[in-house]
Amino acid sequence: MSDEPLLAVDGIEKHFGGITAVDGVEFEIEEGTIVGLIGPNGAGKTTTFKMLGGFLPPDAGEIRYRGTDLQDIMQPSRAEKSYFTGSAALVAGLGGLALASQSTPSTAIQAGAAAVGAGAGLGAYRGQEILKTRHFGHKYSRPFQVSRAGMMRTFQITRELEGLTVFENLLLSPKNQPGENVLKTWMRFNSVTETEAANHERAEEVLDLLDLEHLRDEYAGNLSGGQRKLLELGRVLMADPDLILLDEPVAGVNPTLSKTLLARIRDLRDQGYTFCIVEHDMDVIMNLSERIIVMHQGQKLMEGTPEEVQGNQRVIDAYLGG
Amino acid sequence: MALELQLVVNGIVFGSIILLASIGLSLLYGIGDFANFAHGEFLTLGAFITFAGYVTFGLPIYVAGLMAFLFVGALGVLIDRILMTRHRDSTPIILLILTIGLALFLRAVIRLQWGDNQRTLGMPLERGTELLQGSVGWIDYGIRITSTDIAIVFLALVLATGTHLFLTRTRMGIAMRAMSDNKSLAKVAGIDTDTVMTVTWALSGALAGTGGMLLAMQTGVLFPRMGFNIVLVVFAAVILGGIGSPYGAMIGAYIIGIAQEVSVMIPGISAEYRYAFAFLIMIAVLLYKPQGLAGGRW
Amino acid sequence: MALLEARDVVSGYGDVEIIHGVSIDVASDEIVSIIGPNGAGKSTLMKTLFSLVDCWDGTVTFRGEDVTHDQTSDLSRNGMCYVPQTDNVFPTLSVEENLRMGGYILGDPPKENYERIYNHFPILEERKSQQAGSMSGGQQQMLAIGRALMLDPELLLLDEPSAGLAPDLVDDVFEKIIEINEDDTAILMVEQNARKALKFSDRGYVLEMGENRFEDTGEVLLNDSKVGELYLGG
Amino acid sequence: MALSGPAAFLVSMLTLGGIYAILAIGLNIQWGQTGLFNISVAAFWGIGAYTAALVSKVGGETAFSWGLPFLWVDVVGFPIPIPVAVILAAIVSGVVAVLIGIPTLRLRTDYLAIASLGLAETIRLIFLNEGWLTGGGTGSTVSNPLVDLQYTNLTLLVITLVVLGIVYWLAETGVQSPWGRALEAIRDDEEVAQALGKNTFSLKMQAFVIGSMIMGVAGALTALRLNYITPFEFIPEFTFYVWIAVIVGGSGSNRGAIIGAGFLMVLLEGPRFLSDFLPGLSGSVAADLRFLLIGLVLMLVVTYRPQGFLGDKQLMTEDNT
Repeated sequence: MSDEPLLAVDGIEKHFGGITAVDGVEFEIEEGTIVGLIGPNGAGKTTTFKMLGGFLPPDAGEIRYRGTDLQDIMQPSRAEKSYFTGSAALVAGLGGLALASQSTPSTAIQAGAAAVGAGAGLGAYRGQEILKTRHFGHKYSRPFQVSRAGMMRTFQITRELEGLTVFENLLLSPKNQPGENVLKTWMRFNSVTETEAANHERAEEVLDLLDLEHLRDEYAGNLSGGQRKLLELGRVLMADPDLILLDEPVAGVNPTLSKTLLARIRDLRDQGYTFCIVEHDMDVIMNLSERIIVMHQGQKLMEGTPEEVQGNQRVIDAYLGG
Repeated sequence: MALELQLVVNGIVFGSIILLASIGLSLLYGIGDFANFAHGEFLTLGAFITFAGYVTFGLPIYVAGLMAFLFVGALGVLIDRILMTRHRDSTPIILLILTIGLALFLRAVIRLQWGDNQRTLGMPLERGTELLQGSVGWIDYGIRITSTDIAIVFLALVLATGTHLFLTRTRMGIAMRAMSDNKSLAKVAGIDTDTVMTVTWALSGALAGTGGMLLAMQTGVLFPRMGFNIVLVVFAAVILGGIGSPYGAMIGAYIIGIAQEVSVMIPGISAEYRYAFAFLIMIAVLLYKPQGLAGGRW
Repeated sequence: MALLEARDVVSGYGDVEIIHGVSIDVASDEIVSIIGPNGAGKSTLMKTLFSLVDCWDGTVTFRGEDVTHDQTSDLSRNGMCYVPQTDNVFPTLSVEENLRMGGYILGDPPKENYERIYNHFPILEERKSQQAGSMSGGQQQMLAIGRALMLDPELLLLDEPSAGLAPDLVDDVFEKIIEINEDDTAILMVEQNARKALKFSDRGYVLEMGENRFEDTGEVLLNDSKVGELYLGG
Repeated sequence: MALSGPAAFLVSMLTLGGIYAILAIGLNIQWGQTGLFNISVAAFWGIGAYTAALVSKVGGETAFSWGLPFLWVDVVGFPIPIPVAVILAAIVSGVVAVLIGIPTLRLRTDYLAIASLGLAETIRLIFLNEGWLTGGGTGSTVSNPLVDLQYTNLTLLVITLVVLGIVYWLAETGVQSPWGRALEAIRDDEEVAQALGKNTFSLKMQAFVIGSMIMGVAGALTALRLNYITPFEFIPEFTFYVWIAVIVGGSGSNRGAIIGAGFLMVLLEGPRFLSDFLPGLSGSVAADLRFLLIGLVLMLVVTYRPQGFLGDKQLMTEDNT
């Protein structure tokens, strides 16, 4: 386990119709580093990002987080599987019952039909997985499990939850909130109030850290572009992930704020967080990253330190065309 | 064998009735990007206007049908001008609620005008002509078709062809398809999207009005809920064909029409559940092939 | 006097200001390129010029008239046409129908308009009844340009005409652009492919972070090492 | 012995208003809180009512001839086991909601609307055609222990208000909790909620099931109110009564849902009073005017004040399909 990097990307590909968006990219991200992902428009950065977050299944290759394939991370839990199986069996059983009750109202036949129906339901559930794989082209699309496993992403165009206040946005992200089980809330479990109090405290800290206290109760929909970027980072910090995927963290943020933001990211790196950043502002990416991966036309063009990348003729050509 | 064939023929007749409604609904769905829940009421209105023309004023049935075509088409324009123009940028949810409100409103107006009781069109009864009678070995087969059935299928196909020609030959028709393809590019190209929308409402309404006339001709009875009763089947046809694709809707209408009639053959399912059967097909399509048969193509 | 004059244009989306006062001139016989690194605001500038994005401040004049807040359809009618970067053809319409929609404002466009475009792009005539969505990327790009040419504009705005095209097709597209320019249509284009664009342009503007950075003839910019540095940071 | 005159009318209206308020709170959890466009309210309402009617039957008359125990025995002049019937109505509605939710909750908003309308119609057909279970078109009697009481209507009103109080408390507590926050996140942007590690399908299912159970409870109360239920009490059109209450009150607000239910009662009863003043107006015309008003109000509200009295403007104006 120890020699496995935090994130390993191995020959992933993605095709949309006839267009190849990502074509056999591979790289690794070590724990506690900041890695930049750059490339001219249409290089496939965003598509790669989506695949890392579990939002888009790769057509080929695999992504391993702490040695486990993302597709396995996203597998439904045993409880969920039995819940679906049970429901499918119940529907089929009821169907059998209804059918039988119309022809011969003999109890034995009804019970038999219900049993057959239940069996058919179980079978249908097994079949459903095969159908899913075949029709949707992927096994499981449940990216929330990737996030729970400790890898979180932000969005390029900020997607705040506009109907929630800044504070609520922050409170939303911590993992394992007992209050998200409505039964525990109704029964007034102590853990609900305790966790909520702890989260409140942490949210206040994050507000302080990002200089957003004055906007605490503002609806996120009313924030400026830069403030949204900050809030999005704050939301990720609240969840305390190990690997943070940042999509253009400083686009639209004013220079002073963006300096603080970058300083925060460096501090966090020193505390052991790992970052993978897509960013157009070259000054930012060159100053921040330890390693840079350059993509061009769906492929990895090169990988190296900022100095190596800046001096590389192929990279310059990729950017300037020709 | 005779029964199965007869059911298929009935399915084709029923498919022809929902064909026009499906095309209209699909056009509006594709071009305006919302589901028109008032479409059923357009059908009902078409039927009742046919009734007014044929029974109340004693006009020939086809003149009454033309009235339904024109009147419901004009109603479409009115709705667009009064209600929908201010909602061009509204979310699909607002449009959805709007059309639901519109549906309740229109149905109430129909009830106030024509009452809640069943009305009959009172077209002369006719005995169906036996077609294709004969036997193969020990199987007899034979189908009954009335001249009304033939008129329905013929009229539906004529109007569907007319719509096809409109969509492929005229500047307005092509603009409608262009807008369904890509609204912002249509604006960039200088297409007057506002007018295109109004024309779409008019066409959608006119087709639904005629569909209502066909429905009245086939069943002979009219009641305020008649359109609502089949609007789900129309939705099923549209979704099966692929939303926004009028050609898909044409295929969808016939498949749903036939499937629904043939579903009577399934043991244990009574004929009352025909509409529910269409609904089941729709759910299956939404889950496993949400882009429909046409797959987003025209 | 220039055909198009943009002075201190400020614009953006929502409350995010992206263009912080950019000025640009295009004379009536020129090909002008706007280049610059990702996120410089090139496409936003283009959309602002064509009134697809609100202009917050500054003025845009076209043929001496103030058109800063004109409707896009009025701009098209008066001789300024725009080709978006992506999704720039109607995929389920045939090639000919696409062109017909390009001339929608004219009512039914006369035959010469089609012929002029078929002269520039013979491939479009060969495929005039094919569905646009089933053509290759290069052909779609030509169709998109052809659609905009239906109105015989004086100024054509092109947003990244080479985007997503294979390298050998890029040259084809640029050669067509020169051909169109020789037919008395001024061209203003945004390009990611900076070297190629500058090679084919009379003049170029370099944008960075929503502001003018350099402005010169194509050749001078092509050989300026500062331009390269801009792309990859200092 | 019972109340009469205006007092009886008032009690009856308050009871009906209370039932609509319960329905509106149930819908508000689904739509206002989670963004699920459910137009099968009438279906779950009916399921609740029929469940209550079925379990109320005496031994030999029960649906399956299983001889279910007397659930509503009238011990010492007080109907003790009514809660059992109410809870059973909720459970059956909940189970049906799970089964229906599995295929439909993944659909996009407008598809969900169409699918749920189809569902409501299908369930109405089942009520109408499965005579062995529901009595078909002629309907089903409810053996209501309340009818033997001295103040039948008043007792029912008290029961309704108590249930409304409980439902309101549950909904408000839920909404204020982290659970409600997660639901709101799904309503605003499901993909973001996924990125933040929320199991959105499971949460949507919870909201759908809890909302449907509340509607089932309202159904049980309706069975008590009517004593005799037919499929025509639960036609899909009545779903829009509840929608009016939620939209006018303001999507996303439980207090709004209750206010909206009050407004709905005015809309529903207004035309009836009109017929008192205009002698020419027949009862059926008044009923038609009711639908006319409902349609008109729906259109006017979403045009001029999409957030209703107390609602959340973002919900109606942001595109989150």
